[in-house]
Amino acid sequence: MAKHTDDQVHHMEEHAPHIALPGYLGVFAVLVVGTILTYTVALRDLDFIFPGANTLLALLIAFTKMTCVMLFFMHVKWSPKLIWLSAVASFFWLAIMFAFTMQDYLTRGMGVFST
Amino acid sequence: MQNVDAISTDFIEPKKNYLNNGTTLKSWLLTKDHKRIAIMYLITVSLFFLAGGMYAATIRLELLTPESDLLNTQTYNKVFTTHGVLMIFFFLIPAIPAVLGNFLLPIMIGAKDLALPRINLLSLYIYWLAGLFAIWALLQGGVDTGWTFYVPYSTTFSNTYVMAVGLAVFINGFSSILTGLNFIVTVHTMRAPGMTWFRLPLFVWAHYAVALVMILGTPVIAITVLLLALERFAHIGIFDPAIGGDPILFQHMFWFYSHPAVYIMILPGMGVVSELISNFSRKKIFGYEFIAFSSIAIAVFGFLVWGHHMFVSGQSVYAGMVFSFLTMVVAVPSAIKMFNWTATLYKGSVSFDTPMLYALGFMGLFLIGGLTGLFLGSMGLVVHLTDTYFVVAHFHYVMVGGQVIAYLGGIHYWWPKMTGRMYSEFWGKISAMLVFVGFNLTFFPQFILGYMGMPRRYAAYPPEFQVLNIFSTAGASVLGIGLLLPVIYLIHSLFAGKLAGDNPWMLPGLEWRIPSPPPTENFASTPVVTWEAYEFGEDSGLDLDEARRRDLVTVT
Amino acid sequence: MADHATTYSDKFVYHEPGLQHQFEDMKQQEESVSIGMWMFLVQEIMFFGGLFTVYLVFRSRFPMAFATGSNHLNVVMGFANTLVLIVSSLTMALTVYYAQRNNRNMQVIMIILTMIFGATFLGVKYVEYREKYEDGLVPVAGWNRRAKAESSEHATATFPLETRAQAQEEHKTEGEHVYNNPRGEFQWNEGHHLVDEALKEQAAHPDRHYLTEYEKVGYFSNGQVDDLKFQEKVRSFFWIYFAMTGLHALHMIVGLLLMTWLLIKAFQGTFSAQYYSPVEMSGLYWHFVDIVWIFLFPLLYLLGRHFIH
Amino acid sequence: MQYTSWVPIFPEQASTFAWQVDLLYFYLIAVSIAFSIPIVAAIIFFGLKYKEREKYATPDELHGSIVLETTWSIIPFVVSMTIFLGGAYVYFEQYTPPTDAMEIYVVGKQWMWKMQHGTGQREINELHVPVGRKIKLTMTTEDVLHDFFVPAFRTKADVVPGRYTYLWFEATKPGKYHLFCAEYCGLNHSGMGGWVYVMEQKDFDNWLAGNTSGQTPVELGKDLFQNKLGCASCHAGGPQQRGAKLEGIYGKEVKLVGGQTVVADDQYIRNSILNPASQVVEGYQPIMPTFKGQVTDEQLNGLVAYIKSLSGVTGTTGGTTGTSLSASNTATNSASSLPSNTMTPRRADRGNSGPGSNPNAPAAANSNR
Repeated sequence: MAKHTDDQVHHMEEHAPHIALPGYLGVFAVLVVGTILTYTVALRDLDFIFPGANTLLALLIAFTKMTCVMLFFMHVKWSPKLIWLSAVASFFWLAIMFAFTMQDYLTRGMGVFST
Repeated sequence: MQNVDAISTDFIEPKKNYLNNGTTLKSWLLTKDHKRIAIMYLITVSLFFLAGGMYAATIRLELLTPESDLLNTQTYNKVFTTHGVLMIFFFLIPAIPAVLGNFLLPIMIGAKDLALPRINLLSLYIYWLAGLFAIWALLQGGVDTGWTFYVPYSTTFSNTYVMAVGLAVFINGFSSILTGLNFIVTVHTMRAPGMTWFRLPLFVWAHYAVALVMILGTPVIAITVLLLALERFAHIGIFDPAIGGDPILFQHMFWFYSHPAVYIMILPGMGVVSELISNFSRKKIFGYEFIAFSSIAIAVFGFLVWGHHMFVSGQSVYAGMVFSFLTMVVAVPSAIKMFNWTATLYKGSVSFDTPMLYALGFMGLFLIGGLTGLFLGSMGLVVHLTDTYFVVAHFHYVMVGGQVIAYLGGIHYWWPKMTGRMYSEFWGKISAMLVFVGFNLTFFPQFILGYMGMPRRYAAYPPEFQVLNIFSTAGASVLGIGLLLPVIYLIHSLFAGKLAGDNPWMLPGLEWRIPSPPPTENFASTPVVTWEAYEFGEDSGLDLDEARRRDLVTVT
Repeated sequence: MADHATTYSDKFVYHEPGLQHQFEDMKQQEESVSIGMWMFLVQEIMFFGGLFTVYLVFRSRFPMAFATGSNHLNVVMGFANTLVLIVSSLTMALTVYYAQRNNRNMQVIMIILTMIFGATFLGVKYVEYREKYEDGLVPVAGWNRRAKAESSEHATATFPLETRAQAQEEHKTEGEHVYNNPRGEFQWNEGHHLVDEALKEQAAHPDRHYLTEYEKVGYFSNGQVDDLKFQEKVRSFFWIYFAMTGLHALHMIVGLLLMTWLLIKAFQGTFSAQYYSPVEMSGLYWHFVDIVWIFLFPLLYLLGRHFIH
Repeated sequence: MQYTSWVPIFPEQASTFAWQVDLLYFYLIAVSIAFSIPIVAAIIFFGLKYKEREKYATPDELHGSIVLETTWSIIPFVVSMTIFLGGAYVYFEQYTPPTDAMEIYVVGKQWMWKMQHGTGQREINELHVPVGRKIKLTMTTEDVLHDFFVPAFRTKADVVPGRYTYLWFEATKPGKYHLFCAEYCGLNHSGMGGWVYVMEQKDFDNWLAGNTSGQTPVELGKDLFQNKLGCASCHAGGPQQRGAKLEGIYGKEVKLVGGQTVVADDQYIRNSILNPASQVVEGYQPIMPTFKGQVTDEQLNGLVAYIKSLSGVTGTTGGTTGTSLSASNTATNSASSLPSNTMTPRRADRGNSGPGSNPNAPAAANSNR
């Protein structure tokens, strides 16, 4: 059973708590603030900065929140490279799908096949 | 060829292997053994291949004459659609990964099983469920949209069972997702000590690449088919132009998966061929790293070229340029593979056993398939060639000439390992030749037909195209015989075949170092790998002299 | 276990809780499971990705119709739901935290909390869908309420434009039931102020572009804004809304089932510092669903809201 | 199309950019051969030279060589780039319609092509164009995707519902060329073809003037019925019959959808051709397009004569209403412009029509919804 105990030890330090309670609460606070922010910002017209500023800002906030959740709640911060890779890769492929689909729609007017 | 009758019966004491370890139906249906799951896949996939083949035969017969006389147009449309759906979704995509990959991947990396055996079994059941849906749809009266389900025909105008088949495709998607997921996890976590990434057989590399495509691509077809069903069911107005939708959007989303799907079908084939070429010329494969990385490169770039299916569809000309350019780029990794395989033969010790014949056939046919791919990547030419028989010929050269031939080669190569029996080498060679000749007879004329301008999916065609169609049909009959032969002699070998022994060809791969058929947990104790991949020399740990002695005994 | 890891013989019989036959040790198993889970999440992302592509394409074509539709969504409920989901994410994270601490009771409590919040989310979603049903905004014919005109106070609001006037005076004259929206079809009666605004702006500064090419074709028939054509586009928005939130809600339900199973397991005290990967995996799933909503909320509820303020 | 060899291997060249496409084709064939020959030769040569001499021989290893790998990555890349550039060049040629082109409207419909010339003439499944003139087709479709494909011109383009797509060509030699629908469009996809007639300018002018060579009315009508107007595609029976059978109908009483009956006399036939929706025979959908303005009076008479001949009745028809009709022809010709007669009708009936309720659907099997 000696094996068992030192095995326990090995697991304990293997999965030492990533961030303690206050850490979790901090992340939570960030998320709530982000939500409130995105709501309030959405109500005023930011087009005077440049057209579509609202959209950009909303997406920026959303990305920040997502990053928080992934890094801390999903423990990516403490995960092996492969997890990072898969997280990044999935968004990269999403980007491919968006970009290569839109490159058609955005340039279609220029081609002879115009709507 | 003497290497077949390696061991005579009386030396063998009955061993416990995955086949005789539990014989009840339950022990098969609830098994978590990757080998049994692979065998069940093998059976189902073969049945679907047979069915799809029948439809193909019907098509060729109908096209013997210009008029639509054997089938009326309605039936013909259903027949070619069914041929496409069955072959692509239920044979080509699962065939090599789910059968050979399932069986061999864990053994090749020295693992007891796939990392997630339950998931593996689940994927089999999902595949069966999807298959049932497809068959049900067929019995109901089939579907006539073409396997591409182009809107708005499929959403608004077809009165056949689009939803049922769509559902089948949707479900089937998850089967291949789970398989891919399983492979990735297994390759990452289950490698035996000493089995470093660059000691992996190229078969494993290929499957790793395929798994990536499966995971990243398949969900998109799932959601697309879902939207298609919604559109048909309640007119979302996303695909149907009559209510503000956009049919081109469907084509984008469809091909985002369906072009990479082509690589799902061909990459495992390339993996198998790499194995065969290297092993049957008993020589380390030329440029191992390049072949390995070209697989990954194909998997990645494969996602960037889907637009070349849409050059005349009304897509923006500029998007077309980008897609065409990237298509040309994808050609390069395939070329690299071709050259490396050829170079591997150089100064080898090449033996022409049946699997090797298939491998060489693959190289020939894939060469043509790949080069005609360039024709279809070059925009100016594609305007004339898309939706003609040129395209049909091209993708049959890649799919049948590539994937199916490689699959047959793989089956022949690992058959002794799977069953412990050796098939008749003579008939093996015959069928290999028949397939090669018959295939070229069938599909080469279609290139000419295509350039002549015969559109695909035509039940009736202008009479001047008849001669070439007759050639094609004639070839198809030869091809059919060539494909049926293996079914006969392989099944025959199960009962009357000579016992193969653990390593009939004295090859270094891990799968050849365990008994055949393998025991349930593959390895008595986890192996420690100390040799490079494709290591044929003395330091491969193979007792070659013993093998030679053994042969002498049996010959005299 | 350490030397077990070095000498690879499985003569070693000691079996840990939940170690499966194909693995050498717990570490390998957890690694496999977590990679597997992440791969699953990757495919989930691509799955939702298809819908986001559709959203992207259509929004970039008909921003006005989308803004109009999204202004009509109940942003307060959306906002509340976002908070609810974030809290549930926190409690989920804490579940894992306590599992690592061998703290069974807190685990159970946290799981229950998570489930409660998850259920709340679905409840709110139900109320929202209900509203759409009442207002005849479900884009499937026959899936909207065929209310008696006098039965609800916002009935007049949901009369089809053309029939509103005569319908009202009909049920002034004799008391027999007047159904608004008799076939329960999707109908949009809020007009197209945004387009009118845009047209005004356009007239003001002809050099700038307020309508996309698609809009110029898509909203008008011979020069006038065509209510039916505009309604079609708004309908597409509501379709995308229902498709996305519906798929998300489906994932929530699956998540709740997962939680129930987890709750039972946790209650039996299955999980410990040695073996808690099921908790962690379910956690990953739950957080993923949360992340999807973090994007759905601004995209569906907020974008284009500034037009009306 | 006439062919030199009994096995046709190469289509006619009949447009200005056809030779460019063919050039590209031959270039690619050359490239393919240039790649295949060495590889295949090498495979065969190695196969024979290094055939295994003794069992389980272990030939000495040789690992990859960076030099080789780079060369055979670079060379294919460069070659493929030339292919790409050539292709792109031709593509722009094909898909950039000149401004000074003569414009023809094309509407695809399950399963016929409807052409409308700028001067008002309309054709079905046929297109008459002058040689040596740039022609620009403005195309759309009433229902599903189609694809306008003329192999001899080496060009094709999808026809997309709800949009216009464009195609242009300049025919280089007179003749009769295949026209195909190359995008799968359902039941009678393979029947949705026709001919493109390339004529000398003067013949074309005659054709515009509507002269038809000396045929008897019946022959004329037969020709119109079976080829020119494609009536046969619906009225001839067979799997895709969607219109009433006309054999033996003349002089009989026919039951109409409304319930009342009429006698199928000349006037009825003429009327059903010009305003089909007005008197629809029971059991058929009102889907026949009007041919008003597409048939001249004498063609109309020819049709009537032919339909009578189907019932074994002979004798000429009096052009009684001739004048009034020709008047209405000119009226419709000048009035009708493309958008009005393509987009609007479908949109109108769209609100309540489900997938099954489209005209060309056999009323059976709507059950999968």
